[in-house]
Amino acid sequence: MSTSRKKSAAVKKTPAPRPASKPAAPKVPAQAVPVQAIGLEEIKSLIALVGREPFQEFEFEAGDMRFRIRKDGPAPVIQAPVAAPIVVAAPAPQVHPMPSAPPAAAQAVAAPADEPGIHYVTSPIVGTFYRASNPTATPFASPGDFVKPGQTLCIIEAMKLMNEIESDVAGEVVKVLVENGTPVEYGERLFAVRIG
Amino acid sequence: MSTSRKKSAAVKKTPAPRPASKPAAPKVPAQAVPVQAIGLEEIKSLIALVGREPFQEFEFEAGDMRFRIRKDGPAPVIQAPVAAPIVVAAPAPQVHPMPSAPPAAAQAVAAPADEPGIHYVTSPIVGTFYRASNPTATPFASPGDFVKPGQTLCIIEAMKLMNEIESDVAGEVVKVLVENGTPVEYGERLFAVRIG
Amino acid sequence: MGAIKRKAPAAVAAPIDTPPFKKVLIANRGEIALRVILACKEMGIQTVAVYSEADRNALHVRFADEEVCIGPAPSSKSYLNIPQVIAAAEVTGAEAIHPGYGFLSENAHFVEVCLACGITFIGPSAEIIRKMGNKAQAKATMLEAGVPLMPGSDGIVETVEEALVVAEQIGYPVIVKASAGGGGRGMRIVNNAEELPDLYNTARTEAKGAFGDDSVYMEKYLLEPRHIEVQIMGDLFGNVVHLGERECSIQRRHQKLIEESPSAVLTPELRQRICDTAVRAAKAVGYYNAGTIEFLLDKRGDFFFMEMNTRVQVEHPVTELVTSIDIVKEQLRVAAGQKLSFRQEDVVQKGHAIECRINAEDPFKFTPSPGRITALHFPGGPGIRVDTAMHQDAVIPPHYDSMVAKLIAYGANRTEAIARMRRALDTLVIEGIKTTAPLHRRIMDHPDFISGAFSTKWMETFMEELKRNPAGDPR
Amino acid sequence: MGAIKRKAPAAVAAPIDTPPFKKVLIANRGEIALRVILACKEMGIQTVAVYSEADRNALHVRFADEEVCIGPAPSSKSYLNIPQVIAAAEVTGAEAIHPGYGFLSENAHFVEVCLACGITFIGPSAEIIRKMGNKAQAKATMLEAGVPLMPGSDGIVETVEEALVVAEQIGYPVIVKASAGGGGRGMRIVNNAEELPDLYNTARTEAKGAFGDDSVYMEKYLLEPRHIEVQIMGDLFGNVVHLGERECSIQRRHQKLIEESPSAVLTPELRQRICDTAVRAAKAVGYYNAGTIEFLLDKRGDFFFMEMNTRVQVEHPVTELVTSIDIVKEQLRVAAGQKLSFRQEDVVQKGHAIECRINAEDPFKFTPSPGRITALHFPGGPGIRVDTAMHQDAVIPPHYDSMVAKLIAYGANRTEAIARMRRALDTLVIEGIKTTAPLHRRIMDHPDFISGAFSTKWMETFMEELKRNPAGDPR
Repeated sequence: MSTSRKKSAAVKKTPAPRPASKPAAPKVPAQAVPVQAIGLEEIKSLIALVGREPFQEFEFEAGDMRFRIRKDGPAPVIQAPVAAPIVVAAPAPQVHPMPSAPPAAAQAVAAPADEPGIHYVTSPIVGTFYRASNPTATPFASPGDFVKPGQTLCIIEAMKLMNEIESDVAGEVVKVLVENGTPVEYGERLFAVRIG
Repeated sequence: MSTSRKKSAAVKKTPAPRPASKPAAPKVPAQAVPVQAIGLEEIKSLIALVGREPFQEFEFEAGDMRFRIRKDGPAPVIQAPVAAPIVVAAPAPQVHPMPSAPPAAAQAVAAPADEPGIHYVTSPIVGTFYRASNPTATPFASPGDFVKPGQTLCIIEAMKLMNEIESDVAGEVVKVLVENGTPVEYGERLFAVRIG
Repeated sequence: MGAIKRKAPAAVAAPIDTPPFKKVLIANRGEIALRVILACKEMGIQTVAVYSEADRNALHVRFADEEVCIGPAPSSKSYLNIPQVIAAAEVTGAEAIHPGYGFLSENAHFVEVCLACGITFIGPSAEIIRKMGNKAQAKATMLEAGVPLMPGSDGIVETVEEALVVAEQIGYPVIVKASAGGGGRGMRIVNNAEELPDLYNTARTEAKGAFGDDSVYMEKYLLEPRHIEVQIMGDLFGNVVHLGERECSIQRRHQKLIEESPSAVLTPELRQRICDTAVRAAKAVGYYNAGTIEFLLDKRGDFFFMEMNTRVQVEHPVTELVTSIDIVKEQLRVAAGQKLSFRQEDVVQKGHAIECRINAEDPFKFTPSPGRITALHFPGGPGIRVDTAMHQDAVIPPHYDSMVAKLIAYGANRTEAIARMRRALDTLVIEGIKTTAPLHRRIMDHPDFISGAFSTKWMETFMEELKRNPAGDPR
Repeated sequence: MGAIKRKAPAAVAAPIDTPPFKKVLIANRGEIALRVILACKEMGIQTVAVYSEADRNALHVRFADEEVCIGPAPSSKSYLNIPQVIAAAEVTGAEAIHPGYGFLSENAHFVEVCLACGITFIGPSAEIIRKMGNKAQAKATMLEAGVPLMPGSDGIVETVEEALVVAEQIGYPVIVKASAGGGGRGMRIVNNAEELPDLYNTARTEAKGAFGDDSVYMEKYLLEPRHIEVQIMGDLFGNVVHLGERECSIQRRHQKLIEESPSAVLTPELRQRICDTAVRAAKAVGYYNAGTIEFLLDKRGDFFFMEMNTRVQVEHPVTELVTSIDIVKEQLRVAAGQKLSFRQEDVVQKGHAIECRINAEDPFKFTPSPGRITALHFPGGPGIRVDTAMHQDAVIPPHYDSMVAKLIAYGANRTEAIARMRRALDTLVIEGIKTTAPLHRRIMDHPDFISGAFSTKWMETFMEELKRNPAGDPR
């Protein structure tokens, strides 16, 4: 069997943002924008900006002006700045209902918004999550601990093998996101680490 | 048979506008919209800009002006920014694309926009449209004729019966919309009459 | 609004057999209109859809070769408007009209108008429709043909002695009912001659007290009656065959909810007797085209004629699945004057089929739920047939009946058909409106349904059960 | 990202029969994953879907009871990643894994890992998979079992005399081919011994001129070969039965496009011989679970073993429709150690079924067309089965194969099945991507297809015909 390995799986970077199953419409609050200042040039620069950003939808409203951008469909296989489908919704609930989108996925989208400066260590494999090397040992990492890249954060057991999962950043562990002894899937967030 | 009648069917009012089955036809009302800051040139430049960006939809509203761009169809297999058709709609209702809407309906949307002051006399029944009482007679109504309510405009033959269709308004016949001797369906527009 | 569309044919028309008609108009809407269009397409027949303004975007309009708007949304002004339907056939040159079910399908006058206008009506003659549509006349005809009718007294029963004679004639158990009655008062079920005198008298006394009128009549009392109907197919040459029975006992206020074929309770002998009787009944009126004879079946195996439907039935697919016979195509063939394409001995019931009618209604309160379908997924895979005209973003208009789809499950046996219906219901997604799918799902899990132990009265007790256990917890 | 979901069961679980497993993991995606889930649901088995990040919103994920993300989009990192799949089974407590087709379904190593981890692999043993996966070993085994192999020379044929001997052994017509050859040069078809010497020499001369090497070998030349395969089902008790044949000759570059059952050209005797041979072949390797033996059939009725597929086949539905046997459910039963639920004499082919594979490709150029499905309507009504995992707004990822749906039409006979497939294709709506549906529609109209006069080489000539007449004008 080719399954013998010890921490062969490198801790992956945070996977691409989960594609929204229902186009979520991040609304830019109007009050944050100095209304009078918006003219054609400003609009153009916004459009260019939105094009570069990995948004699904962009909506803007100020006074009696309002605009909306929607990116959609099979992501431009080539040089698209973002691989994920992109949608931009209008004042109206322009939600194209995703007919058979799994409700589970829809819920998952509701994951906490990423705080700036927080990095999530995710699981590179499917298996059972353990915080320590054995039931009586001290956890590898707990909130408040400072960790370095390459430092073991936890163990994930799969096919009777214990895989040590290492941190890919330096920083302070803010939260352990999975209960000890529970199953995790690929890409699941394990630890929140404040970089620094 | 209960089918004997002579012009029993009253001429109905114009039926509700046919719902757009496919995202509305390209209507660029730009020139009709005089807006303070944004004029035709500005809109053109916006269109060009949006065309280059990987957007599916773009909507813009300011004051009583509003426009919307939608790119659709088989996604550009290559990275051509604008391989897809561009549709620009007016204050059109944001109709959800009716998935399996009959293509026929889509064509029908292309019907001329209702001009103010023009009334359409529609067919209250299914049958064959005749402009005159017999092949050699003068048509009941021709463009340029002034008609009164109750005046016979045409005959529709159904089940071997000749049904006289009367005008429901007073005004000038602007156009005859159906060829002599062709079938008409319920609600089909027969005559355009300028009220007055 | 557009003119009458003559669409380009979808592809090179190359019918394998000669089509029975060149062009057929379908005077209906919804799934049955689409069902007929599909049959026509398979036969290389051109189709004309008629539609009301409410159905402009309907699938039956999309998939027909031509389409004619015949009026506004109310049925009386469109689908029931005979001159408009006929005119639509005239202007499109349709040779025949298929009426589907409901609307004009059992309207003898419409059949006469078709005849007068030289249009073939796809169904039996006006005379047959009239005869079978009139309850008294239908019963008289059936009596003459030796078809068992529900036995009863000939009006009021005056004395105990007369009651004993009548009961002997119709067979026990009998029910004594107050002529002026209702609500169970003045009503007695009598199981044998011994207990008749006392119960007869009690009924009269009770009737007197309740209604001030002690006159009573008598009828055979059916023990847990089941609705069993037989599919009939006849041609213009006097051939009549049956396509086996359907069990339609799961109904609420005489509205069928679930139908299946074969019935879980008929013995081969009883099946033979019922089906033979149905053929005899149909032959007695010179029946042709598709029709259905409905019987009530007693627990003891006695069955009685209820009525005949002179059209294709909503539940015809269950018969199609177990016999592999396409009933609608056969309707088109015989209407064109062809002989039946099969003989009685060719009809073999194989496997088991169940149909659930999915209505746009609250599944437990049955209040209508029209609206827009925002998400839709119909089940597929082995043994599942879906008859529907729905599509995503379709709007269910409030003007017509509430059926949105028929889910039909076929299996090698009843157990497999039930299992498939369950998973079909579990993988059906209809969002935006409420449907009766959850009700069907619960029935499919019910021990009574699984064992086949139900009668036409079963839904009443089941609805009571639902009230006690609305969450659907395991029993 | 969410944790592994344990959804509430859709409804009160009340399986009618005892399920063969409590929980099964499906190591696949798309329509076949959904197909297996449906079978499990019918049997009351809990299901675990695994999925790559590209398939988060896929229907097989939605309809499974549990779901585990096992990796990023590339198959090598998800659906082909054995440790991830096994770990997913472990953490969810799945007792068995159904591999579908493709991916890990014929990976003997994977079967061994399952075994080592105490997980039942739903399919044959690693040993059988190895044996049949190795061409040389498979042929040797078949030869021993008396299964006809494609005859040919044992390497290079040195002289005319040797050529005459070889040709006599393998039977005319034979083909002489340049060892270094290609493109038809140095290739001669020989019909009898008389013309052999000249043609043999010409071939050598031509080979010399073209490739600088005049060595040639010989093979039996098949006249218009047809791809005929036999569905096999076996259990752990040594029972092996066949479920009749499938005709899969409509293929392009060895990719099947259309499959049907029964074949339009087999006589009952030939069918019997081929099916018996297939059973003998399967028994020779102690085969169990579902498998398919593929043959090439000559115009003269000679047939030759090509290969065995040791898994469920894409085209299994056509067999299910004509036999009313659910192959996937039977796979689950025999994997759990149950005996086959039917004997050979219970298997009866009834009616005719045709499958069209609808791919997300340009219908005439076959370039892939991934993308978002903006409008979708699958055909329903009588005789139509749709196996798909598509839904409106689904995005077809570019990482996997391009099949979006299997349309399967069933009819009382081949004529009806073709007519139904036509109207199914005419009422199929898939917008947003290109599909091969228009190609299938044209094939359904082609006189060759209608008459059954085609071989594995037919698509080549048809593609030429298409180039000449791209618009699909009536011939």
